[in-house]
This record gives sequence, C-alpha cells and structure tokens, in this order.
Amino acid sequence: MKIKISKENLQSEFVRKVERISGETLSNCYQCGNCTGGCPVSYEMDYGPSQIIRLLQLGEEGLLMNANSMWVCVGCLQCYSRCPKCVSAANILEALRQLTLRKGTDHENVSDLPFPFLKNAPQQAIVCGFRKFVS
Amino acid sequence: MKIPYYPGCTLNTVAKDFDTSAREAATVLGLELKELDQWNCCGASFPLTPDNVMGLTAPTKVLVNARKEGDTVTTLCSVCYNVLKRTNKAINDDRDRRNLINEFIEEEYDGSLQVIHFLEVLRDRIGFDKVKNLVKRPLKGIKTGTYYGCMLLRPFEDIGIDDPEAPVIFEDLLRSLGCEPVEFPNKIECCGAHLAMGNEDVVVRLSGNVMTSAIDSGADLIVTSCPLCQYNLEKSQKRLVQDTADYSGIPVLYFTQILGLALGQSEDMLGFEKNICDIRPLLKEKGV
Amino acid sequence: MPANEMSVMDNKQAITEKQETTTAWEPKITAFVCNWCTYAGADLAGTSRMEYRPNVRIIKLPCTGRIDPLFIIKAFEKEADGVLVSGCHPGDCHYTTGNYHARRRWIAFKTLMEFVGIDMRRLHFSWVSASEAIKWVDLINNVTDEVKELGPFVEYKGLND
Amino acid sequence: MSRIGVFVCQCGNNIASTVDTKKVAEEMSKMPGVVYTCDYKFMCSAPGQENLREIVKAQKLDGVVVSACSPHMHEKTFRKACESAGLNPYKCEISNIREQCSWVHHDKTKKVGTIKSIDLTRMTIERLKKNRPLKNINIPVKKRALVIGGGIAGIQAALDIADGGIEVILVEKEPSIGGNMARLSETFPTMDCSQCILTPKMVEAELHDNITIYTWSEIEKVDGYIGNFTVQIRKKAKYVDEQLCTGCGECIEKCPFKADNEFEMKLNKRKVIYTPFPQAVPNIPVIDAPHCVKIQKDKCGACAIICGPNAIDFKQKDQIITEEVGAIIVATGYQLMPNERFGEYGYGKIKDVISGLQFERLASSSGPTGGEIIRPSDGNVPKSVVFIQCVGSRDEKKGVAYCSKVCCMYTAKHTMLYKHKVHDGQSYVFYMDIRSAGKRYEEFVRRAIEHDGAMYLRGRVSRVYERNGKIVVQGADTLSGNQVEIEADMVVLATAILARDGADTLAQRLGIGYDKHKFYNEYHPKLRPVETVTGGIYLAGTCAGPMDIPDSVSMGGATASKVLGLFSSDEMSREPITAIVNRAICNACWDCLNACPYSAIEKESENDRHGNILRWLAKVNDGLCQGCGICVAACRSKCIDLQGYTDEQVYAAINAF
Ligand SMILES: Cc1cc2nc3c(=O)[nH]c(=O)nc-3n(C[C@H](O)[C@H](O)[C@H](O)COP(=O)(O)OP(=O)(O)OC[C@H]3O[C@@H](n4cnc5c(N)ncnc54)[C@H](O)[C@@H]3O)c2cc1C
Ligand SMILES: Cc1cc2nc3c(=O)[nH]c(=O)nc-3n(C[C@H](O)[C@H](O)[C@H](O)COP(=O)(O)OP(=O)(O)OC[C@H]3O[C@@H](n4cnc5c(N)ncnc54)[C@H](O)[C@@H]3O)c2cc1C
Ligand code: SF4
Ligand code: SF4
Ligand code: SF4
Ligand code: SF4
Ligand code: SF4
Ligand code: SF4
Ligand code: SF4
Ligand code: SF4
Repeated sequence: MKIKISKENLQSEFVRKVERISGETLSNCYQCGNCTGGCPVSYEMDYGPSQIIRLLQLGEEGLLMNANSMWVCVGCLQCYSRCPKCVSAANILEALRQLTLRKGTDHENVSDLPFPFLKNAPQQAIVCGFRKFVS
Repeated sequence: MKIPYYPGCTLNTVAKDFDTSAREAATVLGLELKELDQWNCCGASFPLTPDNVMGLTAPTKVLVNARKEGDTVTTLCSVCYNVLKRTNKAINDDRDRRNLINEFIEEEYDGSLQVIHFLEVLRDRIGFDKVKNLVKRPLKGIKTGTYYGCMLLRPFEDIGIDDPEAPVIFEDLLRSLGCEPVEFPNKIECCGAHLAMGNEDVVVRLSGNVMTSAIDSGADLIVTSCPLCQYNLEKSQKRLVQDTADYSGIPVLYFTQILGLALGQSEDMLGFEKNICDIRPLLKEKGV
Repeated sequence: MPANEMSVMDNKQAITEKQETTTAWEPKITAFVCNWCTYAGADLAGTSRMEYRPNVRIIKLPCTGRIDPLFIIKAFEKEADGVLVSGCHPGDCHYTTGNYHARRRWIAFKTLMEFVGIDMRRLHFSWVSASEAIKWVDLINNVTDEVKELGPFVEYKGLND
Repeated sequence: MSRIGVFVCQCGNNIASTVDTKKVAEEMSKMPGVVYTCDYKFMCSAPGQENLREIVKAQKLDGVVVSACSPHMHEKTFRKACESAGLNPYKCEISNIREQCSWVHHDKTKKVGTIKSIDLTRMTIERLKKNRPLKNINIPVKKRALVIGGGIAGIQAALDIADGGIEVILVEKEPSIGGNMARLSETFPTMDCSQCILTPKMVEAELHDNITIYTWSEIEKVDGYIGNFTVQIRKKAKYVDEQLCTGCGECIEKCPFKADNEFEMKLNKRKVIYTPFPQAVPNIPVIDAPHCVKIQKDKCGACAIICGPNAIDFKQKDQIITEEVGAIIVATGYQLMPNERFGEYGYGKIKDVISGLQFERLASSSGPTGGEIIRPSDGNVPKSVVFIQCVGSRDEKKGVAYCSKVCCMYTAKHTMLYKHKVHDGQSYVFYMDIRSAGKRYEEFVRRAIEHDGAMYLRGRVSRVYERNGKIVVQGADTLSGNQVEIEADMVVLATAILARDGADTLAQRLGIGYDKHKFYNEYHPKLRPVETVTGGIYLAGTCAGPMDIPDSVSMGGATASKVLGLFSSDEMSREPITAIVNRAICNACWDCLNACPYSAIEKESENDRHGNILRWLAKVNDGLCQGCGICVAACRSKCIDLQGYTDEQVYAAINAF
C-alpha cells in the first residue's frame, strides 16, 4: 500500500470537515497509541483508533472511509478517558459515521433486523443503534 | 423524602424489574421516587459530535420538564444518567448551544438542574450507613462482581460520580448490604453496548470477558446498573452456556434487586425467575 | 513654554530650512525601543547595510516596561505623526517581565488612545529581537508608509504651547 | 547655561559618505549651551580620544556629545575618556549617526543623512542637558558562599568553590548529603557504580577545611542582596549530639521500632533512629521524632541506654543559625511523580508495579535485596518485566507536558541491569520516542536492544491490572498497528521528574523565579543558564529542570566559577542605572513594589524620635535594582524615577524632535 501525501490532501475539505464535525484537532494527537491499546474492540477494527487518526493526519480518505472501524466503535470513551492529549477518537469516529449517514447511506438495514431482537432488546439499544447506524 | 425520578423508556418496558425493585427499596428507605409527570425518551446516546445540536433537544426537553418539578432529577439507568447529565452540562457551559436549543424547543432552560444517579442518592442523600442499618437480610458471604460499564463513569469531566479507573461507589453499597465485593479487571470495560444491534459476536466477546473475568476473580454474582449491560450480559450468557462446555454461568442482577433483597423484599417480587442463571440456589447455599 | 524649549523650537526651524518647501510632506515617526532587543536589532540593520525610510527617530530606553503612556502622548503633541513602540519578544525580556508590563499597560492605553481620538494606525507596537534586522526594516517602512497615507497628525500639535 | 561640546565622527567614509559631518557640526554650534563643535575622522582612535580629552579640559566642558557609532560600540570608550579628563562619565552621551543613519540611508547627495543626523544629535544634546552626574555603585562582597541542597550538583559546586579557597556552607535537609544519586545502582552511559564515584566526593566534602555541612537543616529566611546575604538556617533537632556521637551505630542496632524507609523508596523499613544509608555523610544518626516511642510516649529510651558517649539527647531543640554570605547556589534537585497518580496503572496498589528509583534500589548491591532483582510482593525472581516510559511525562491530562529527559536512558540501563542479573528473563519497553541525545547515549540504547535483548514496543500502555497472579499490561504497538498484551511479573514505571514539593516556597524566600512546574528559572536559557534574575543567586542541577548527572555536575562547576568570579575582587562596581524614590512625595501605594521583577523595592518607615511610625514610603535596594524602569512607569504619582533615563531626560529628547 502506498499513500500519496500532498498539501492538498493534508488540508482537504474532507479533513477539515472531520475536524469541524468532531470538534477535535487532529494535530494534537502524537500517535502514542494509548487509545488503540485500551479500546475494547480494536481487535475487530480494520484500523485501530490511533491509526484512523493517523490516516486523517495524512489526509487519506479512501482507506478510512472503507474501514469498518467507525461501525465497530461502541462509544465507550475509554480512548478519550486515557488520551494524554485529550483527543477523543470516539468523537472522530462519530464524525466519520455522521459523514456517511448524512449522505443518506445506512449501515444497517432496518428491515433486516431480527424480530426477536426488536421485541426483547431494551429500547435504548434500538434507539441508540438507529442513531449510530441509520441516517 | 420525595425525589423527582426519570425512568426512561427501557425501565418502563423490558427493564420493569429494575424500576419496581428500586421503587420498593426506596420506600423502605423512606424515599419516594416520584416519576416525572411528563417525560420523553432521552435519545439513548449523547451525541459525540458537538455540531449535532439536534441530538440534544430530546434530553433537554426531559430536563425542562424535570426542572418544573424541582432542582434535582434522579435516574436508574446509566445511559439516561449519562445523556441527561452531559446534556445538562453542555447547556450550562456552552452559551451558543444553549441559545440554539432553547430557540428550537421554545424554552428558556439554563442547565440549572442537578442530575444524579440513584446510587448517588443512596450514597450522598441517605448514606450507606443508614442503608446498612435498615438491612433485614444481610447477604453475608456473597461475593459480588460490581459491573460499572462505561456510561456511569465516563467521561470523568462531565460525570464525575467516582474515580473512572478505580470506582468504589458500587462496592461500598454492596458492602453495606453485607456482600463481599471482589475486584475484577473488566468492571470498567464495555459490554458491547449498541452493537447488540447488528454485531452480536462482538457483544458476546466483550460481555463474555466481563463475566469470565468476574468468575475467575471469585465472584458469585454480577450486579449492573444499566438495562443494556444487563441485556448484553444475559444474552451472551445464554450463548456461552450453550456453546462453551466449561462455562457454568453467573447470575446477573440489577443492583436494586440485590438492594431490595437485603432490605427484606420477597424473592418472588424481585423477578429473579427471569434470569438465565438463577440466584436462588446461591442464596440457599450461602444460607442467607 | 519654558525658555530653553522655545529656543529649541526656533533652532529647529532654522536648521531644517523648511524641508517641506523643497520636498513633499514626510511623516515623522518617534520610536521608543528597548536597549537590549530592538535597539540592537536596528543596529544590526545598520551593520548589514540595509536601507529603510529615514523618517524614524529612535529614543532608547532600558525596557519597554519603562515607557510611560504619557511619552507617547507627548510625542504626538510635538512633532510625531506616528509612534512606534518596540521591545523584546514575550518571554525574552532582558528584565524577565518588563515587556509583559508594557503590554498590559498597552492594552489599557489603547482604549484610552482610541477614546481621545488618535487613529490606532498611527501607533504601532511590535517585537523586534536583536537578530531581526529585516523585521525592523519592514516595520519602519510599513509604519512610515501607513502614516504617510494618513497625512499629518495635527489634532494635538501645540496643545501644550 | 551649560558648556557642551559636540564631536561629529566621520568614521573614515562610513559616516562621511552619506552625512555632511561638517554641516552637522556647524548646525549644532547654533544650539544654546553648545560651546564647541567639530568633526573628526576617527573619534575612537587614540588621537581622537586624546583630542577629546584636551578639548574637555581646555573648553571646561560640562557635557559631551559624540555623534558616531552605536553606543553599544563606544559609549564606554568615550565615557572613560571624559572621566580621565575630569568630567563625570554620565555627562557624556552618544548620538548614533552610523548604524541608525549613514549605514541605512544610502543617499549619496548626503541630504537625508545630514538632516537625520542633525535631528538625532539635537535630541541627544537636549537629553544631555538634563543628565545628572552619577557615580558607579560599589558594593562590598562577603566572600563566603551558601549551597542549598547536597545532591551531586550541590556537592560539586561546594567542592569547586572550596578548592578556590572560599568558605562554603552546605545545607542539606536530609540526614545525609548525596541526594538521589546515592540511590542509583549503576549509571549510564558508562555503567560505573554510583556509590563508587559519589562516596569519595561526599567524604571529600566532609573533610574539606573550607566546607561546613549542615544536614537535617533547611533555609528559614534570606535577606540582602548580591555580595551581602544574611541567611537563617533551621537546624532541626537530631536528638543526637553531633560533638559526642562517634557514629558507632549501637543505638540503631538496639532501637526496637521501625518506620518506612524513605531512602529505600519504602521498599523496606528502617529503625526509628537511623542513618539513611551506610556511607552517610555525616555518619551520625538522627531520631525520627514522630515515630520515636520515647519522644511521643516517654517510653523506651533504649538508644540512650546503650550509647557509650551519652550522645542521645531527647531534649534537643531546633536551632536557628545565622550565616552571612555573598553568593547562594540552589541545588535542591528533584523528586519523582508518585505512582499513586496513575489509576490505569493500579494507583500504586499493585505491589509489583514499581517506580524507576525503586528498581534502582532493587538493582543496587547496597539495596534492600543486596542487588537481587526480586518482586516486592513475594520475593520471586521476575521472569518478565515490562518497563513503561513517559509515565506522567508528556501527558497533558494527568501529568506534565514536558519530557523528563533521563528516563529513556535509565530505562535502557534498567533492561541491561536486569539482563545481567536475570539471564533467562525477558524485558519489554513501551516507549513513544527514544530520546538518547548525548555522547555515547544512542549507542547505549542500541546495546540494550541488540546485545541484551530488550524488546522495544512503540506505544503507550493503556492499562495495567492483575489477573490470576500475573500483571497484565495492555497497550499498543503502533508500529504494527496492533493492540498488544503482555503478562508480566513486574512492571517498572519511568515516572516523571518533578520539582521538589516546597520548591516554590524556597524560591519565594530567595526571590528567584520559577516556571509553572516549579522548576527554577535561569536568567537566560541559553546564555546565562546558571544565573537567576536575582544577582548573586545561581542554579545547579535538576532544580532547574530534568537533567542527568553529567549535566548536573557541569552546572555545579559552572556556578562555582560564577561565584569565584564574583569573589575575585573585594567590591563590585556597577552602573548607577537604578531607580530612585522622591521621598517627599511617595504616598506608599506600592504600585512600584508590585511591579518590580527583582523585588528591589522595600517598604521603609519614617519614625519619630520615640520609634512611632509616622509614614511608610518606598525604598530602592541598589544591590537588587537592575534598572529596568518598570517601577517608574508603574508609579502613578511620579515619585520614582530611573537614573540615567529620567522622565526629564526622555521628555527633553521627545521635545527636541
Ligand atoms: C530512576 C533514575 C535513574 C537515574 N539514572 C541515572 C544514570 O544512570 N545516570 C545519570 O547520569 N543520571 C541518572 N539519573 C538522573 C540523576 O538522578 C540526576 O541527574 C541527579 O541525581 C541530579 O542531582 P541533583 O543534585 O540535581 O539533585 P538531587 O540528587 O535530587 O539532590 C538534591 C539534594 O537537595 C536536597 N534538598 C532538596 N530541597 C532542599 C531544601 N529545601 N533545603 C536543603 N536541601 C534540600 C535533597 O535532599 C537532595 O539531597 C537517574 C534518575 C532516576 C529517577
Ligand atoms: C543547523 C544547526 C542549528 C542549530 N541550532 C541551534 C539552536 O537553535 N539552539 C541551540 O542551542 N543550538 C543550536 N545548534 C547548536 C549550536 O550551533 C552549538 O551548540 C554551538 O554553536 C556550539 O558552540 P561551540 O563554541 O562549542 O562551537 P563552535 O561554534 O563550533 O565554535 C568553535 C570555534 O573554534 C574555532 N576553532 C576551531 N578549531 C580551532 C583551532 N584549532 N584553533 C583556533 N580556533 C579554532 C572555530 O573557528 C570556531 O569559531 C545548532 C547547530 C546546527 C548545526
Ligand atoms: S491516545 Fe490520544 S494522542 Fe494517543 S494516539 Fe490516541 S488520540 Fe492520539
Ligand atoms: S469509544 Fe470507540 S474507539 Fe474509543 S475506546 Fe471505545 S470503542 Fe474504542
Ligand atoms: S567612534 Fe565609531 S563611528 Fe567613530 S571612527 Fe570609531 S567606530 Fe567609527
Ligand atoms: S548516638 Fe551513641 S550509640 Fe548512636 S552512633 Fe552515636 S555514639 Fe553510637
Ligand atoms: S527511644 Fe526512640 S529512637 Fe531510641 S530506641 Fe527507643 S524508639 Fe528507638
Ligand atoms: S526521556 Fe524518554 S521516557 Fe522520559 S519523558 Fe522523555 S521521551 Fe519519555
Ligand atoms: S528599575 Fe526595575 S529593578 Fe529597579 S526598582 Fe525599578 S522595577 Fe525594580
Ligand atoms: S509607586 Fe510611587 S507612590 Fe507608590 S510606593 Fe512606589 S514610589 Fe511611592
């Protein structure tokens, strides 16, 4: 894999949008990896939270928008809680989700959800799930 | 003492046990959990992106209604607690967002409410000592794994109920009921949360880790404070019991159920029969 | 006006031979600079043989913290069309915190100056270190040009006379 | 009317090519008070100066303006020349028509340059008219030095000053000198044993004729200024008479009670009467009063019974000693951030999660385990040790933003010490960057990796917890991009280096500055790194910021050379550019006092004959005043002025434009 780095990519509209929506400053992250180290689901992610931030720092959009990371993040805030630089990977992943959902692309198809889930699951799981996965 | 209480949607439906056991226990403690006259769903997640003001309108409406009934509101569900408390703080701290939301919902809310969790009511308003004195059935010898999950603790700056790395509020309560809390590594790790929708494998792994690490640390029982944690743990428990030969299971209960038990409520009232792993044989075994 | 000040004025007129008659109007800029940073920076512009507008007259002080706002008002009352204050960079003050004092005073002073009707473009505050000869040159050129555009400052002249 | 002479320099062609110097001189002769003008080829040349002197005398000048180069070049030259001609040197002023005029205005018609030179010279003449003769300030110097803190930096400073023939007082707050270095096992990058190189220096300091050591002592109060400090030292009660005690150690042997051993970083206990370590200097025990059963409850007394020379004295009181010194060196060192600060690393609750200094004690052959690396919890040899770097350092949220500078190096050292002692052990190091700038430092770290098999993982550790008797370290390896988990037997935290508790209080007593982390501020970080803004007070070692032993020793030596330089003459002479209070009108508002960065302004009372205070007023301490003039601008009632830059002088210059 080769990433092309250029001034245009570093300051792309996409990168600025992520910063604006998430309220985070990407350059604050010094890539210590603490967030990835503590994230309960990073084992399942294509790129761990710190790698997602790194790709954003490099201005690389394709790799991270195709990665599953944003859909796997459970929003537990362990990353933010221990980040020595007060960066919230959770906010950044939420921003990536928003960018997808705001385009009208759903991650979960509501009609595919199994009936028993809808019947037995706590309302909060459904409401929250909808917010995270459905536009 | 009367205290305005926001149940939230889940406690009104699938987590009814959580709600009723808490109300009963409160009565014993001389407290009335007064359900808000008017309330709506809080949205079940605090929007992590600060530009999402829409996500704050639902919880703000809850706060507005609660404010009409007093200066405090209490919740049982950790998620509601997290959402309401953070929303309240956001409105208090951030003038721009406050104005925007107020304009939208046509209210004048200033964030002056105090959002507290029922655990805080027990700790700070009643006192664990007093709870201890009212215990009728001390749960001696029962080793409890107190599962905090995420929403009760993080982020510390907004929630601040206890130390986010080594919280004790749960343990202190259970100790006052006669239990022996045990330390287990996963007590502050996530259960899988909303991945219940669509990614059950992750949930089973995370919730499974919570339960096995509690079992490995010698716990007889896990207590929770959130219907979603409860659901994820129980759901995973079912899978694990089915699929894993040497997994024996562990009862998972709301803390209010344990509280009710210790305060002398009858076992039948507490809905123990719904659990995958029954606590009643354990009670018998320990002779309490 | 005290006697010897009067004589200074007379003398000045005699000496400069009314430069306005031969050339176009040129602004006069008084610069209050600290001895350690900006004065040395201006010296460096000299040793490096740089060139800049000749309108500035430097008054050396130990530190910008020594600058009394009244100095600036006085300068405007007299010949100055523009005033420049320059010292060490924040954190670099020879006297550790002198330039902070100057800056704090400056903020309060700015409102006052605006209040008394001095166009803030006539008054510049800058940091020039001992090695920033180029910055000094640019500063003088910019300030001179800007003040030149504004025209002579007449409002205060002779207030004290 | 004044009698001023104006000398316009051509500087060869440097000035003359763009300034009509003759014209400048001519115009100046028209100014009132100017009695002599001339222009001259090279004013600073020997004949130029001679000429100046002669004219000063011949014309009976009472003021001289030299229109020439920058005062930074030759102000001193011409002031000296004037002085030798009998004129007060501060009645000579320079007008800078070279750097500020001829060199920056290249107009060959000389028009621009001439006009500006005339203006500049006129302004200087008017200013000069308001100059008052000033006298240099001479301050007598007390040739004795005080060193606060007996770590390696303080010891080095004391020895170097003492070797220069100057008396030194070394004040140390612990029962022995030696500081943190005494705790170290072996030291990077050469791996020599710390005790082996430190102990001889400690003994040398103890035996040196010019050094007086006060241990178990702290600074109570500091008055005065450069050359003339009066210092009060609190010598805390040791309950042992230092004159009588022979250091036999019988009392320690006999004492039946124990307390936490701070020197061993609480890895074990020590007796209530103790010396911190066997090579302590001085080798005299102290009683830890809060834990002594005799002092607290009037029981026991075993130590007093055994002591042959009757040196134990339970009634001993703190003593205040007053010393007069001319210079002070501050060398109070550092402390480590406590492990208890890190919840995610177990809050100091997991016994086998230890700090770097605790590891030093475990590895030290004089330490509590005799140099055997074993777990504090169960005494087993750890087969897998995780070292975590940057704990609390470079952490804006829970720690400090800065880098502690030595931990990269000592962690590499720890992995080597571990490998040398536990051959079949494996060490892991979590790091963010390896900072090994220094002579032979990078090679040292590479040796740990290549030769001693340390496994370096780039990433921070998120959490450390216990699971089934193992310590689980969960972190990331950012190079592979993965979460990683290690089951360790022991974890060593390279915790941040902090300024000492109380560093701010001491700074306030001394009147020196400190940063937000309470490290002391140097005068200038590059060019005056061992001086403070307060004259006569110098900094050595880690009290100024994290550093290693070579740097601490260099700084100690550098402060000594400053002190010896200061003491090289009996008096200090300095420019009289100081503030002066108009006593008649000062209304004691203390605006000046609050503004002065050097604490040079004092409150003075005016008393009647019976000693009743009539009023207060400000007073400038010439020894401390640096002549910045901040107080002058701060005084709203205009009753303090700066000599050499008086309001009158400045207004004269403004008016003359
Ligand atoms: C784990 C670890 C390992 C290290 N290993 C190495 C190594 O291998 N090589 C290396 O070069 N460096 C090493 N260092 C760094 C080294 O310890 C320091 O550079 C050195 O000890 C600093 O000496 P110091 O004199 O400045 O301070 P300190 O050693 O802290 O001495 C200060 C002294 O002042 C005393 N004091 C403090 N306050 C007062 C007061 N108010 N009044 C009177 N006395 C006071 C203290 O009691 C102490 O005796 C290591 C550091 C650590 C933490
Ligand atoms: C690109 C670069 C940027 C830097 N930036 C910084 C910075 O921002 N901040 C910082 O603190 N440091 C910086 N440094 C480091 C800094 O340059 C050095 O620390 C400093 O200049 C060293 O000074 P010195 O006196 O030891 O050596 P030098 O500056 O090398 O002086 C040695 C002198 O000795 C003379 N000499 C040599 N041999 C003999 C001989 N046989 N006989 C007589 N004379 C001799 C040489 O001509 C020279 O004048 C930088 C270095 C580099 C390379
Ligand atoms: S913990 Fe913070 S600084 Fe470290 S990699 Fe993650 S976001 Fe970046
Ligand atoms: S919030 Fe998301 S990214 Fe952060 S630790 Fe939790 S799951 Fe991982
Ligand atoms: S005094 Fe200055 S200007 Fe005059 S010759 Fe000497 S260097 Fe040149
Ligand atoms: S106090 Fe007495 S017993 Fe103790 S070391 Fe001194 S002389 Fe020996
Ligand atoms: S009197 Fe105090 S110091 Fe002496 S032996 Fe007893 S406890 Fe120890
Ligand atoms: S020296 Fe190394 S370990 Fe210590 S704070 Fe700096 S980078 Fe981290
Ligand atoms: S001139 Fe500066 S140092 Fe001197 S007293 Fe005034 S403020 Fe203090
Ligand atoms: S500011 Fe002026 S009036 Fe006030 S104390 Fe100082 S000298 Fe006196």
